[in-house]
Amino acid sequence: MNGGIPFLPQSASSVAGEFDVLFAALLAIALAMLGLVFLLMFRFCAHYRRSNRAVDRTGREKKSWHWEVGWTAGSLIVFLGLYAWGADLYLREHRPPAEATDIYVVGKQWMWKIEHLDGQREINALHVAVGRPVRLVMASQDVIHGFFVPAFRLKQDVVPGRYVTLWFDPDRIGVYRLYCSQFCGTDHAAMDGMVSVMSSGDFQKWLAANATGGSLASRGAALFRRLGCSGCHAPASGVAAPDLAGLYGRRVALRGGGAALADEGFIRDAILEPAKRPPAGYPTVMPSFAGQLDEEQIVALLAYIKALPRSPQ
Amino acid sequence: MTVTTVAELPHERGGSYLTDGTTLASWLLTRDHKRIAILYTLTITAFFFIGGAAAAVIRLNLLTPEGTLVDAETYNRIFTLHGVVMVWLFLVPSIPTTFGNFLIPLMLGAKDLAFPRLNLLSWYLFVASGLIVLAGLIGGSVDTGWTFYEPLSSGYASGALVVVLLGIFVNGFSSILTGLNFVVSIHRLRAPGLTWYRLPIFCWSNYATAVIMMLATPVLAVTLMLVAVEHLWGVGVFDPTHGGDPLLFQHMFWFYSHPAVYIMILPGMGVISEIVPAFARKRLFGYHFVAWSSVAIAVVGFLVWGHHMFVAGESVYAALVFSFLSFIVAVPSAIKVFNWLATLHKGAISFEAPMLYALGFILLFTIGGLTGLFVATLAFDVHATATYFVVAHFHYIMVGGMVSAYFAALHFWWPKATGRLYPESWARFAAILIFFGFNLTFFPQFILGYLGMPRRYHAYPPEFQVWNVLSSAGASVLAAAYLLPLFYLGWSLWRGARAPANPWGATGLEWQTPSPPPSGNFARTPRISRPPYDYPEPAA
Amino acid sequence: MARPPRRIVLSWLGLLALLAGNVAVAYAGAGSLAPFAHVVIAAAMAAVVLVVFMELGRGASLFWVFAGAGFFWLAVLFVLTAGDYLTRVNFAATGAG
Amino acid sequence: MSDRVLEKQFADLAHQSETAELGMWGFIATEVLFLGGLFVAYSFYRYLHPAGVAAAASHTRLVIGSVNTAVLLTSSFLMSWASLAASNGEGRRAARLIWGAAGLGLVFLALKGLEYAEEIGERLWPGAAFSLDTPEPRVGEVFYFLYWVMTGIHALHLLIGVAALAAIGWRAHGGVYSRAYHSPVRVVSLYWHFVDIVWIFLFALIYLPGRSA
Repeated sequence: MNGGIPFLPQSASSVAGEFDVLFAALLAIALAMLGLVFLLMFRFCAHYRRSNRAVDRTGREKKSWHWEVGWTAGSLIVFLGLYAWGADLYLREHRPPAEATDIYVVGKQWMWKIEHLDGQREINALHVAVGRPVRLVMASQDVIHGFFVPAFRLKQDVVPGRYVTLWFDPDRIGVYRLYCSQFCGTDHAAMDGMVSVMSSGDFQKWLAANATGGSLASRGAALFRRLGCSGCHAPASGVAAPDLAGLYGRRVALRGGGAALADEGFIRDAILEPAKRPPAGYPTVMPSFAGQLDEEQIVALLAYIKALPRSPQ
Repeated sequence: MTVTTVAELPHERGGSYLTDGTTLASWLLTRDHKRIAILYTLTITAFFFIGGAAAAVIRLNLLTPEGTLVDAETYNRIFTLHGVVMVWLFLVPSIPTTFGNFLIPLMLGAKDLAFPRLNLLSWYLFVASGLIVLAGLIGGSVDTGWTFYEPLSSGYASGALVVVLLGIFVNGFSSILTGLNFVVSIHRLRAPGLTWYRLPIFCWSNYATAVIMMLATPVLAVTLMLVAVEHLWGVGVFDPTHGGDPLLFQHMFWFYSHPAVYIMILPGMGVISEIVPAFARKRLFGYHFVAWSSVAIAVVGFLVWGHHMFVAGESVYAALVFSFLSFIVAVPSAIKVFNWLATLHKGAISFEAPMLYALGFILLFTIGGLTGLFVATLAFDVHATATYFVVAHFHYIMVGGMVSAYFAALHFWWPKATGRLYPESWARFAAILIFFGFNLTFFPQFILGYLGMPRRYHAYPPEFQVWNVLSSAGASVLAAAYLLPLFYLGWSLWRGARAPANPWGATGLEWQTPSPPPSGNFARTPRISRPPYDYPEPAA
Repeated sequence: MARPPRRIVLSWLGLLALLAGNVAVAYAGAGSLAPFAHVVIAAAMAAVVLVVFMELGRGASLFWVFAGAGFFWLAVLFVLTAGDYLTRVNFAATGAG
Repeated sequence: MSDRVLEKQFADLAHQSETAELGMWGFIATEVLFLGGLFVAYSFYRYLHPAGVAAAASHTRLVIGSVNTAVLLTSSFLMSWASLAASNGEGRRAARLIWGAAGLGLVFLALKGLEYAEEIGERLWPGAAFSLDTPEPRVGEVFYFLYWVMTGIHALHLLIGVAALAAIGWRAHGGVYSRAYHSPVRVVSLYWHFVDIVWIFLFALIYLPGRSA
């Protein structure tokens, strides 16, 4: 963000470097093909202009088959190579490393709300430590938003009604722009912010300075009691309700047959729409909490349930 | 199909479709495809300048990072107006309803399209849709963008949304009826001897376009209807608070709106395939490949819509499939470009305005197509989608490509349709000005997008200003260049020299009728025994 | 033509029988197969109407192409959209990651 | 007669008739995608919420729905017969059969209206007053959203069809059609049968789910 004319975006994530190589390859291929088209067009137009009567126009290509097959096959091979390259990087962009730290993001008109596991909260700002992979778990309170950090070369639409994730490994200290990339109403252009990639030490200082006295899971625990969830789901309640300890990441047998992975989306559905995928062995007595919780509350509950230790068996 | 025809001067009284009836009613109740084409031309020209005015406001506003000309809400309304008007009231109907209507019966050797009443009805529906859409957009502050993404549109837009959606719904009917008319006419009204492989490419490409119009438009109509009802009832199938999926809207919307891109570009490719052989005095290279590549684009073009959703939350596996298919659909476009170039080889090329536009089309379309490869590449699209990179990419196709082709067609067939010659040097000047103005406007947007500037931003960070100012400067050149033809073509209607039947020495049935053609097109049904583009071979 | 041709009478009776069959399937407790059975029976009924009542069986081959195009493109919309829905698994959990 | 109906762009009446019929097939192809779009929306919503949709669907009126399906099938049968009669030059018989088909269309609409009235009385109209006693009432509301939109659009198609049949029947009665010229009857009957096909699928998807539970 200096004063000069910018040509290239900053690079601050592990994929940005690979991305730039891919871009360079695309650019080289495009320029080569464009150059070919330009060159042939100007050459033919100049040489075979009607006023140039001296040129020999006989012996025109009649059979076009070998030409057609040639440029069709040539284009196809180049295209498929690009496809494979882009797909490979895309797949890796969708497989977060196991050690990634979760950070929750809630988009709403027109701000980004960030919730760290340790309880720190930010608006339109995200602080992360360099070299520590982060996995964002994102939800939207209203319409579709788009979480976009050009310096990371990453973008993900945040769709209401479900969780989406985005992971990155920030590899350069600095402050980078964050945008909303999906048009979301009047102040769409103002829904931007800053991502600060800090050194490990600075980040620890930042965490300490912004501590709120309780973790996200502890806020979820309070909500869990206030909403009366614990009345049935507590191990000692005596009501036939599933024990939530160690639920996250487990496969759950469903009543209609089959099983489902208890990921963020599953837990969300279980809270808001318990009749959709009821677990086997329990009656559907749980009420729906749809319309009673906002996304930040659901995120807190989710963090609480995910943090429940696996019950010793 | 001989090249040289007797240059008949058509100004005997009552001799042409223009002079057969001069009352207003004779125009408004006409069933003559040529008159309907003229009605369409006047209408879409008006819509083009309305959409262009909105673009001017956008570019003026983006001169400064703070976006001081209009406030955010107005800006959003303006770009919604720009998108809706340009897509449905100009680009989709542009070449098919004007040159398609005018030329297809002439090229088929027919007296009219199969359903002339339907053709007129389709124009009335188009005008009605335009008025409804404009009433909703200008009077009703709809600011959803032309894509009407859910749940923003049904849940958060003003009541006029329903008016705009109704307008687009009616517009869809118009488009469907035009498509139906073309498809049936090309199947059933070809003159004796006019086999499929003797059809001009313009007919092939309009046939492919018409198929898309018939089969994609209904899905858009029903999708927008679901949005409208959802808006009215406050609940619906795309509503996430009721278990609905906003991505379902995107699937159904892009099932139309991606093929719609081919509705916009295929007729342009048809125009270029007529003009390049005519000015190179040479048979079109690889006729069969150019013909079938139109059909291939139309069919494969239906299979790629998911590439608009790589970051939208669609399945990773679906993204892999859609990316693959998107690369496949680029192949037939590449085939066309190479065949046009090969047509130039050993031709006898002259550079009148239609040819300048056509050459400009090839270059701009190539840039648009190549950047299409960028955004078809999954990982690249993650960064570039919803930024100005995509804006630049599709403007290269639609403005650089389609609008250039429209102007090429306008100049090429102007003498045929009006019976007048336009002033050549003015036209060449405008063609060159459009080419440079266009590049100055839209090339900086590639850089902006790569830097990360999102689209639909009313204000932007200051580091992007340089490129935005360049783009706006280009837009002012482009605006002036687009206004020029209005004057010199208008002038030619009064003062232009009378046009002979075949001013370019082109092949094609339409050039064998007088300029302008008589109401019934042909006194006797022609018989065709030669392939198209039958330009003489040079003597050894 | 005081009496209708046999083939349209038989088709009509067949359609009513298929209708009864479809209602019977609804009560048969076919579980998760029931929706598919309903659609298959409905498609059979539609085929009878198309081929016999709409005389597609006797019409020009171009009519087949036109009628088929509509259903083919609808299938495209259906299949590719289904390709998204059916594979919306938790992708991160599928790989070695 | 044939001179008056032959348009200038056609070589002869057979050319014109077959072109008109082809046009209707093309129109039907577009209709397949228009109404098919609704089926796509329905299907994927149901895929996401199978139990909720089935529970809501079991509140539709199966008896009226089944009777109405039979009514439309019978009407299609009459129309098919009418089309054959018209092509045989039997204008009066064709007229009676066409009116019979149109009459059954009106019967369908009357029954459908009865059904609608009952459903509005049961507060199955989506919106603030909607009420449905199932485990997933929000899903039920979307089901009824689709129910009203899909059956409403079908009813509108049917109404247009009845009007077209009435007009064609009138002209058949007046002896306009002959062995050589009867394509309007063919064209309208194609449309009528198509509306029947749409209902066959609507019935299977909207009325039948959730019955065995």
